[in-house]
Amino acid sequence: MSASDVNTEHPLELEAPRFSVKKPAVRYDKQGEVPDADRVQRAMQNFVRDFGRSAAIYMESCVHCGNCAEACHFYATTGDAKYTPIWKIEPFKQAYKREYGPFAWFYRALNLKSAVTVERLEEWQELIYDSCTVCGRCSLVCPMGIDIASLVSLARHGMAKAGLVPHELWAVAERGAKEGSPLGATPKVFKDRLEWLADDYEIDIPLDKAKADVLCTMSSIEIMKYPESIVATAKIMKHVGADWTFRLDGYEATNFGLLSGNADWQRDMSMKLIDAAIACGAKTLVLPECGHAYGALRWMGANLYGKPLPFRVVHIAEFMAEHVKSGKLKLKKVGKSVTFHDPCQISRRGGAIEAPREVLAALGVELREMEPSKGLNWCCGGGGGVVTIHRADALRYRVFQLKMNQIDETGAELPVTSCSNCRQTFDDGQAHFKWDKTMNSLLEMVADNLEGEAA
Amino acid sequence: MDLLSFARGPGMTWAVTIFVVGVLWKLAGLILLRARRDLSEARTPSAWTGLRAILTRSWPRRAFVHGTAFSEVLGYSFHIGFLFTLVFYLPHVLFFEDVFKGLLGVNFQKLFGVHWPYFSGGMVNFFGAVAVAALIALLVHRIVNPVKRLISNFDDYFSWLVTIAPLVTGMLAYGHVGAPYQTLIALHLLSVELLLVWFPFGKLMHTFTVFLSRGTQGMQFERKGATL
Amino acid sequence: MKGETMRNDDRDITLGEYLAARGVSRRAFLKFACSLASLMALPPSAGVAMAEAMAKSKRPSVLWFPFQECTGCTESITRSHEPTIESMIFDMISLDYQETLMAAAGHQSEAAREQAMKDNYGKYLLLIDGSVATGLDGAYSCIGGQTNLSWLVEAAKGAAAIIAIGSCAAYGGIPKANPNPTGARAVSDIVKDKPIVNIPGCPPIPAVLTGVLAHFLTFGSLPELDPLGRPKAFYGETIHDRCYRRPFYDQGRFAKTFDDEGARNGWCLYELGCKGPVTYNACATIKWNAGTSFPIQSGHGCLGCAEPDFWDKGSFYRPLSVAHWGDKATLGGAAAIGVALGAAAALAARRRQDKIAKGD
Amino acid sequence: MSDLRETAYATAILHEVADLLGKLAADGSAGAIDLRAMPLGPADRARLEEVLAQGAVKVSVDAGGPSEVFETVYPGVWWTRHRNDAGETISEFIEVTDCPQFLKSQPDDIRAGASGLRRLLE
Repeated sequence: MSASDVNTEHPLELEAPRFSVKKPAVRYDKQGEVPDADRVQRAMQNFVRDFGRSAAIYMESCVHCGNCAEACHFYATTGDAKYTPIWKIEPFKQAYKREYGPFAWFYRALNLKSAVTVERLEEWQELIYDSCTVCGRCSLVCPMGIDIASLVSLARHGMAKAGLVPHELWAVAERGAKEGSPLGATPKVFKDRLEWLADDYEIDIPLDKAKADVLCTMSSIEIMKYPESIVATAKIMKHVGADWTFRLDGYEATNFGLLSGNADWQRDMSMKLIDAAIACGAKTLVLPECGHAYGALRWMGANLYGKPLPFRVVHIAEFMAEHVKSGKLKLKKVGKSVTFHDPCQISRRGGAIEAPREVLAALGVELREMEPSKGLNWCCGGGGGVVTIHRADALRYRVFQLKMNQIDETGAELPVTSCSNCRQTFDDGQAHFKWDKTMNSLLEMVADNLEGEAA
Repeated sequence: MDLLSFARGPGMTWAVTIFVVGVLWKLAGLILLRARRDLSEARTPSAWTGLRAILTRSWPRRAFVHGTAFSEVLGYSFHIGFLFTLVFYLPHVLFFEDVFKGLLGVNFQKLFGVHWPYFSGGMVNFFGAVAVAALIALLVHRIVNPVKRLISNFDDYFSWLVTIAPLVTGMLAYGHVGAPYQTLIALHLLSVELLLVWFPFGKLMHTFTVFLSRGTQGMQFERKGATL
Repeated sequence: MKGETMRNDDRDITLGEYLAARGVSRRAFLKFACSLASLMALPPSAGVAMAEAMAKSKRPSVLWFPFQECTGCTESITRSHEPTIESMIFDMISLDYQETLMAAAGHQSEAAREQAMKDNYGKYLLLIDGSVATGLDGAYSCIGGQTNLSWLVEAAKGAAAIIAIGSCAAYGGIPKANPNPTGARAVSDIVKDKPIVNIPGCPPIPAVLTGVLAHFLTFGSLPELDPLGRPKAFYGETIHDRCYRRPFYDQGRFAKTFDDEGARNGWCLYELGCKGPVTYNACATIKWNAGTSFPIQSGHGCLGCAEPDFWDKGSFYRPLSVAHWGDKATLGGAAAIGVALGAAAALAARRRQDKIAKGD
Repeated sequence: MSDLRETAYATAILHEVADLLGKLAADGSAGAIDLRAMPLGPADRARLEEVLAQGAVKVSVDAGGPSEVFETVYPGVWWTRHRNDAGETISEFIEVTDCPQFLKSQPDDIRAGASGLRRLLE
């Protein structure tokens, strides 16, 4: 594997329980050799570049009430004021006022907001990346209606262009951009896997069909760590009788361009999927169990493409729910109690809140909701790329305890989710705390309980 | 020209002018920024229903009540106290009616058939006291609470000052305490003018932008069917 | 008038002896003193002590100069409907010069003035009504070929104290109103080195002058003054604070027009432009015409005549709180400028974004 | 103006009179209220006159204009009204005392009277 590493200074550890970088833990990470002044300028300019009316309105509206801290799992578990969501973009608020707002020249002329320094940005790297999963819970508590999470994403644009991204995140993002998959799931690896899985599970997995109604995609984590998900997808597609395919020119739904803040890489990754779907004339593109992939393509895809997409984009849970409704997806009853962990980007910020619950209802489980649940559910703590950042582990484990308590309190036998990134975070947390619960994939649970097939 | 004449005359004219220029400058400067149309396929047929957030975000969701109750109660106390003091005190009403007539060319009373309602001086004083007490408590909270202390800047403290100043000077003038009445009323007017002049440049602009930001989030989230 | 009061020997006897010789009983004087104490907001018991002290004092020489004035102040004091008090005022002092009242005229009167100033140098009280014209070196207002200004400067040198009667003498008054063609000034603008008591009002309440004189006689000093040089006993509180309609203000009951139900009920006149809240004077308690009434009691708001520049403070009928916020055109212009600046800022921001996008 | 409403002043004054009368009864100390120092409206005045109606004693004095002094229905509470020659009120007090100072003969007047009488007899 290491032979294919793009970044030789920080080689990826692909065999570890979590994909990460072998040489982690430099306090402030920097990429490239760039003078500090240039770094700052790049950060500010690229932060501002993608600004628009709504971001500016958000920037202007904060009254510093501090309520957002209460919604943030990083603050809730540590009580450390620096994790107050709006504080995480403080240098960029300053930059906005100075560089972009309606009174920008006024601020510059009187030097009312001092220019941001590279030291300040380095200091904020932890706040913008390590301690924000972009889960968007803070956006809902804000009495001014500021979508703080969207501002963090914009801040990441600036940080990425300035080369101020945590190593691991940078490394996987760079790898994704250069190889087509952040975690080494290159087309060749993917093809090998499909062949191997088709043999092992004696199932037909169509690849590179010229025409198909449905184009399925996968996340790197699934391909590399949870290949059963690929099998599950194939089983379900077959069960509902879909005309479907995988394509080597567009299978990787993971978008570390988005997570790291590199807007160019984000676009490249998304365009591969869009082009592939168009190439095979797909009517529906099915996104895998992956949170940020949903946000990246379902809600940002068309905007990167520049016009409405000529196909539908649905999450696999939505796809399953549709077929439960149409009667094509017939499931066996599972007589267990289940609690559903809402992946932030799919439920809270994605709007696909009821689909997984409809599928669970079809499985006949007893659904015990967490408190709070659905759009207000607590994040697992691994989203937004945080799970890849080694130095953030201690913090992430603290946050994860919140999640464990929440699930334990439901008394449900099985935790279920529909995001492989959440699942990976849970697996890692389970191992760390020697917790007695294992996160399950909704997709795999459905595939295991298809009517008329042996489990 | 004495202090009161300045405060009632050119002082007020300039303050109102700066206020109007500043507020519109900022609002136009925000609204005319680039706004890309969202091309993704909407989940909700009409995102306009998201504008309900302008109203619904006025109180916290149940999940957030516990952590925010203190700020919410004080915030409401201040806002209600301030609003009632501002809008339902007869001397203020007379000013607003004059502005109304000056801008629309018609008497408020003639147009609506009723006089702009107002409270007795004692009631207004009570609301003013509520607002002042809430502001003081909020300031203490801002200084004592680590989160608020960290995220606060000059704007927060200065805006606090220019907000409490008219309340305090107004109540001193009402009670005729501490200085000749003309001085008190002049200070009251000057403090109002300071408030008006500072208004567009600081967080006080949230008076207007709260509708824009809540509405923006409301519509953006609503079209996705996201939790609002 | 009182040729005999100008005899110097009268000044050598006490006021008590002088009054007794004129057939005024001590009981009558006590009544006068109690009434004065009441006016000066002293406790009722002070009247007895005042009567005692005043009876023992000597009558001071007083010179009364009229400058740019309308004689309204003189009218107010001499036509006061309190003949007893009025006569008392003139009994208490030796009025050695008052053009309107004195029998002498022309050179005689000027000689009397010069004589009095010489005889009582350093001790006489100087009363001024009217403002001092300073334009063209004071040539706008002259008496006997001499400017008021020169009279004032000259007479002030030998005065023990100066009493400026009426808003004109106290603040410049109506002659000083915009555009002030004569360069009118207050007495206190010209004289800086003598104690000056201002008794503003257009006209002032006559009893205030009596009160100040009585204080001077009783205590040998001027009464306590506020920062504008007004006796605190009379100008310590606003018309509003002492107004019998004040409770209606607190209750929010207002007359909206001069003939509505509120006006008939005697409710507060704030909405009709009453300047009571910013006017310090004793009208609401002493009242006018021997305590009959005062403007508010008669149904009209206070004009604020006892305050500086009352003539230039806008309409008498504009409510006090209605500050001058501007007008439609000004605000329209301001709005247009605001939008234009905002648009320019937004355009600049868009250009900036385009440049950054191209640069990358 | 006849229908002017009563304010709180009349009641306040009556309470003060009651307090002063209590003190007079207790230790003989006198007190007074200056009615012209109060911003009384016509309705307030009517209320005062109604409660503090004339009692047993009524005195007319002619000294520098007429004055009327009467004891109210509450012994020890005197109402003194001084007028000028034209009959207009120049001051007005409610005095709480056994006898108002003004009614007593003044020492100076007594001396002047004594010498005047003596001169007449000589």
